Amino acid sequence: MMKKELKIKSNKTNQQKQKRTNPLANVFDDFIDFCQSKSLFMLHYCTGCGAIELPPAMTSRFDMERLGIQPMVTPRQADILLVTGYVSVKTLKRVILTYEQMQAPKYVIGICSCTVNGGMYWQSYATAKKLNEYMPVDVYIAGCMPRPEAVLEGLNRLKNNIKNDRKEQKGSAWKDYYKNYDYYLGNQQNLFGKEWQTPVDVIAEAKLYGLEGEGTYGENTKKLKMVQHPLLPQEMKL
Amino acid sequence: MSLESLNEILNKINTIKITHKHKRRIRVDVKADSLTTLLELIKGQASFLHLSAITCVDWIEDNQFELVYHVWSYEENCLISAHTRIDRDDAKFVTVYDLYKPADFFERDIYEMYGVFFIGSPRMEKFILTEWFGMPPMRKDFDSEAYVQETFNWTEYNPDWLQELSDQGGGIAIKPEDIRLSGTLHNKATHREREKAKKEHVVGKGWKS
Amino acid sequence: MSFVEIISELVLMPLIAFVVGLMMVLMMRKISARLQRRIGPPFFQPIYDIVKLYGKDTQVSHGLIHDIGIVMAVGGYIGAEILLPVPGMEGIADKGGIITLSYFLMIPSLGMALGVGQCANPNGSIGISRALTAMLAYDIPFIIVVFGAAWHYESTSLIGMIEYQQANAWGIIEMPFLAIAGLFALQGMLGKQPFEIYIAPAEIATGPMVEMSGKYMGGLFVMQTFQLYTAGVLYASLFLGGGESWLDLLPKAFLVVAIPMSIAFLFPRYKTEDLIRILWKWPVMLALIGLAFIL
Amino acid sequence: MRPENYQAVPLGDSNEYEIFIGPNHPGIEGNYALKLILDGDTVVKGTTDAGYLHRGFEKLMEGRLWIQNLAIVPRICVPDPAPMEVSYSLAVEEIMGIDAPIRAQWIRVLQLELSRIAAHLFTFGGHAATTGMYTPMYWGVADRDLVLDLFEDFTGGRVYSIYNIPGGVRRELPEGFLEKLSHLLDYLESRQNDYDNLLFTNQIFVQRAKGVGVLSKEDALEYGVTGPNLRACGLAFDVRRDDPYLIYDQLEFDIPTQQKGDAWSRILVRRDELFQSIHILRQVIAKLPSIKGPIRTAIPNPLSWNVPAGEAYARVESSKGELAYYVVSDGGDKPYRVHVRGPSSMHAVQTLEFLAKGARIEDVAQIMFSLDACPPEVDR
Repeated sequence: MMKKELKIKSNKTNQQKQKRTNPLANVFDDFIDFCQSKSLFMLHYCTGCGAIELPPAMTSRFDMERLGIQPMVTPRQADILLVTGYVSVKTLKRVILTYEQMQAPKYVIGICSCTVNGGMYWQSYATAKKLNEYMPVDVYIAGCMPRPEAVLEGLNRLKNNIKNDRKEQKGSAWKDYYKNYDYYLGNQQNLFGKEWQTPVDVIAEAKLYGLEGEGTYGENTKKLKMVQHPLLPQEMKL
Repeated sequence: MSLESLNEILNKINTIKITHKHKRRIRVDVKADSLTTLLELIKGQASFLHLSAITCVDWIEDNQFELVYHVWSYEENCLISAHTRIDRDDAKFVTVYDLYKPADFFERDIYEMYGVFFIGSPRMEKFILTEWFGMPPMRKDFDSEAYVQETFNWTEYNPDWLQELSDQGGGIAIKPEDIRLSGTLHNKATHREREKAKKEHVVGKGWKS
Repeated sequence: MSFVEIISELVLMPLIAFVVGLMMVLMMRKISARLQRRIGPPFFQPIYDIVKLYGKDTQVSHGLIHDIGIVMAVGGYIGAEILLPVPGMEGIADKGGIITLSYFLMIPSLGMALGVGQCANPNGSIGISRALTAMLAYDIPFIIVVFGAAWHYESTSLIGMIEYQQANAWGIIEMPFLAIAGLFALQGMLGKQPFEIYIAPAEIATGPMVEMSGKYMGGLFVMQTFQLYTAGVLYASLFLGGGESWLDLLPKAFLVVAIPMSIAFLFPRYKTEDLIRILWKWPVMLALIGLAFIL
Repeated sequence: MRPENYQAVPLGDSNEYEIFIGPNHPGIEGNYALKLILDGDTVVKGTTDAGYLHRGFEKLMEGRLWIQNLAIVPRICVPDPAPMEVSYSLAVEEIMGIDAPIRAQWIRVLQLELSRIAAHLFTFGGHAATTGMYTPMYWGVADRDLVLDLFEDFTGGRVYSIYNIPGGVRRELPEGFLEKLSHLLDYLESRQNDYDNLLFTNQIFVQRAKGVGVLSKEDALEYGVTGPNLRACGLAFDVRRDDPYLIYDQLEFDIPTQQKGDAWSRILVRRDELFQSIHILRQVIAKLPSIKGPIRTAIPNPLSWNVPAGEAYARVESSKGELAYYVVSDGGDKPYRVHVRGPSSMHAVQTLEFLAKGARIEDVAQIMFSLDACPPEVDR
């Protein structure tokens, strides 16, 4: 696996969400944004050490539920993906699968310094260094490991971002995954090999929800088209 | 069982070297072909039931792998470390799975980390590194840092606050990669490699000097 | 009763049920928080959750049956609400009676079974088979209790039962054994520990809910509010004399729901076969003794 | 190429089907996976899939200075990091032929036992949560946090303290620390009744845990099981007593055992151990003020510190079992080889597979948590 000249990610397509003309609809959208910021279901993928500070943040002492955040079990139900610590290459594949199975709007929080740039495992052959090369990350909580207060602070920041979503486009990093899919796919292919594919057809989803951008297609997606085969259900037998 | 009778049992093996490190640690050096006999003996006659660990050490200079079997006896309260050396180029050894079941885990671990094949071990397959296709990473000639440098781009972390700090003369004045490349803080080469450098004889891609 | 009145009641009754159910969900989460020595969610948390889930931008459907399953799950309870008389509103309760109501209460489980079946997730399949087993287990004591109550009040109409209790004594005084058996069945019906076998996150990753996202999950959250309301009001109507006014009924309903909630967070769950053994043994025995007293 | 979890594997004409538990599943401790083949509710075969937490620790250590390695050793087992530091320091000290001063050894015991209490409080909650009871988890983690506060007080770190150093400990205890510790122990003892009522005498929990994951004494010895899991099978073996390190031979403590070897015995052993640790800490509190002296033996400048050639195998009793570091030095400024023998590498792989076979799916999670497996020790 040789390092390729990575295409520098083009500046994010920061189109403002179109203001609706109906004032009631605006109020409605605001209300939904407000509720989304007040209720967050999180999936904590225990990828590393940082996971040990989540139980204190969730349980009696710091009590995350008073902020409207509660743990969920499967990616389908969750809104936030907490990546708690270094991601080894083997884990990263599962993290990406998990991320793609989540339903938008979805947010990613990278906890611990290791998700920022490899942290103290900078030398390690087994861990991926920067999480935001493989998926858009909303908030990083640095520290080794961040204290529960820091985790709550990071979650609060995410909540603020979501509330001001439409005004400042902060909480919508997930759209970037659709709009710049080629970039993320390229990084994934560099690490996992040319045959890499996931069960979720991201390009089809981007088409369906109207989230295509300039960066959705590119060389890497062409490579993907060559190897992609749809996931067929198992044959039914009686 | 007294120490003497234990010594007696150990001395049944030819060409054995026994070192008593302290009361509860005995180091034993044996030839590779008599290692299983030794383990059978101490398990059968001196109740060394617990295989604590199997360690592999890569002595690249001698072109040998050292296998260390740490065996503990619940009755003697004594740990025997049986050392043996095998050839590094043709890294094969006999399994001790039929004597000690935990050997399955350790042998599999050594197989994928060092590439030592254990004949007769039940699961000689990938376990931890299922998604790794390079050379066994724990071998000394695998350079983890070089691999990282050519696979990941992780160094470009220069946030504004750090820049401000270093402009003011504080924070991290020298970038981490400069420290590592210039070797100002510590010498990167191991002692062994320094010895080698003295002889002007550098093997492998190793550290770019 | 005029046609307009009936229509307005049919709309209002589920609506009230939803609002009261939201309060019950909040109460449940607050009780758990208190037992676990923490603060718990803010007041409007249940409504935030539901609005958030319905406001999701993308969702995955696993097919038509998956959609229909959720509609059945919510619809079954909405059907049950309009058969459940509350102060000032009777809906179509005089047409249905308690037998119809108990049939309606089975529809959600069956709907979930259909919907989850299409997801083709093994965890979901295990979960739903457990849910149906649990339904089988708690329905036996439930049916005996319902039968006993109907025999005692000499009516299968909930309106008649409530009138009888308000004229005479409460059901819980006249039929204590049946009332206790009813509490057991209630715990099973709500699926709370120790009878929470089909959610079981550590075992089968929330079973039926495993593939539910966005609006589907929202549907299940709505279903939960109806479920709590139905359980509370039904039990209050059967054994606690219903209510002459909302001020009378609501405390009773909340009290009834609070009992299983307080128990739930102090116990682990049974295994499936233990659950059946327990539910077919003690509540059934109690219910039969209660039945013997009133026959 | 999709990861393995996504390939549908037809299993022929049998009724068996495959189910994955993990790597992201509430019934799995940490980032670890179990591939189960089920027939109905019963597990026909369980295969573990590790490596999700692999960082190549042993390789990393070979590339860092002796002193730098202190920063990464505790990360091998996250819930119980103190034994890692102590074990590594002991191994290096043995190679160097030095001993930590007596006062440092007492302080190390204090740290080890506090860490054990924290780890066990964590385990109770996890074990109870697999059976659907969440309240012990909320209580246990909150009480563990009080222990972490003390850690922060005297080591500076909440979880990873990096407090030990070959030759001693880094800092003297802060003033008034022993009183604080004494208060904490009083509090923990006062909580005993609550935990007993909630968890240890809870009839439904007892019913769930009894007879699950039964490990006979012979099997336990054969599979290399150590620590509380071994003591739950009836063998009173404890590294602290039978292969004493530090000043454990001067302390008085019992080794709690149980006979049945099931999940219930294992959690009971841990409960008793928690109170034994409190007992040990009380002795430390009584004795420590009378022990004066340095807390550190002088070591050379850590940045150019060559440990003489040699090897050592240092064993420590962690909360999971026998933890050992095998350290080899070639006389350089970096270790030549460090091998970590984590207790969970035995529990979480072969023993778990052995116990999962024939178990019911609802018990698999409980078996894993009752073994108190710590996946990073497997992956390293």
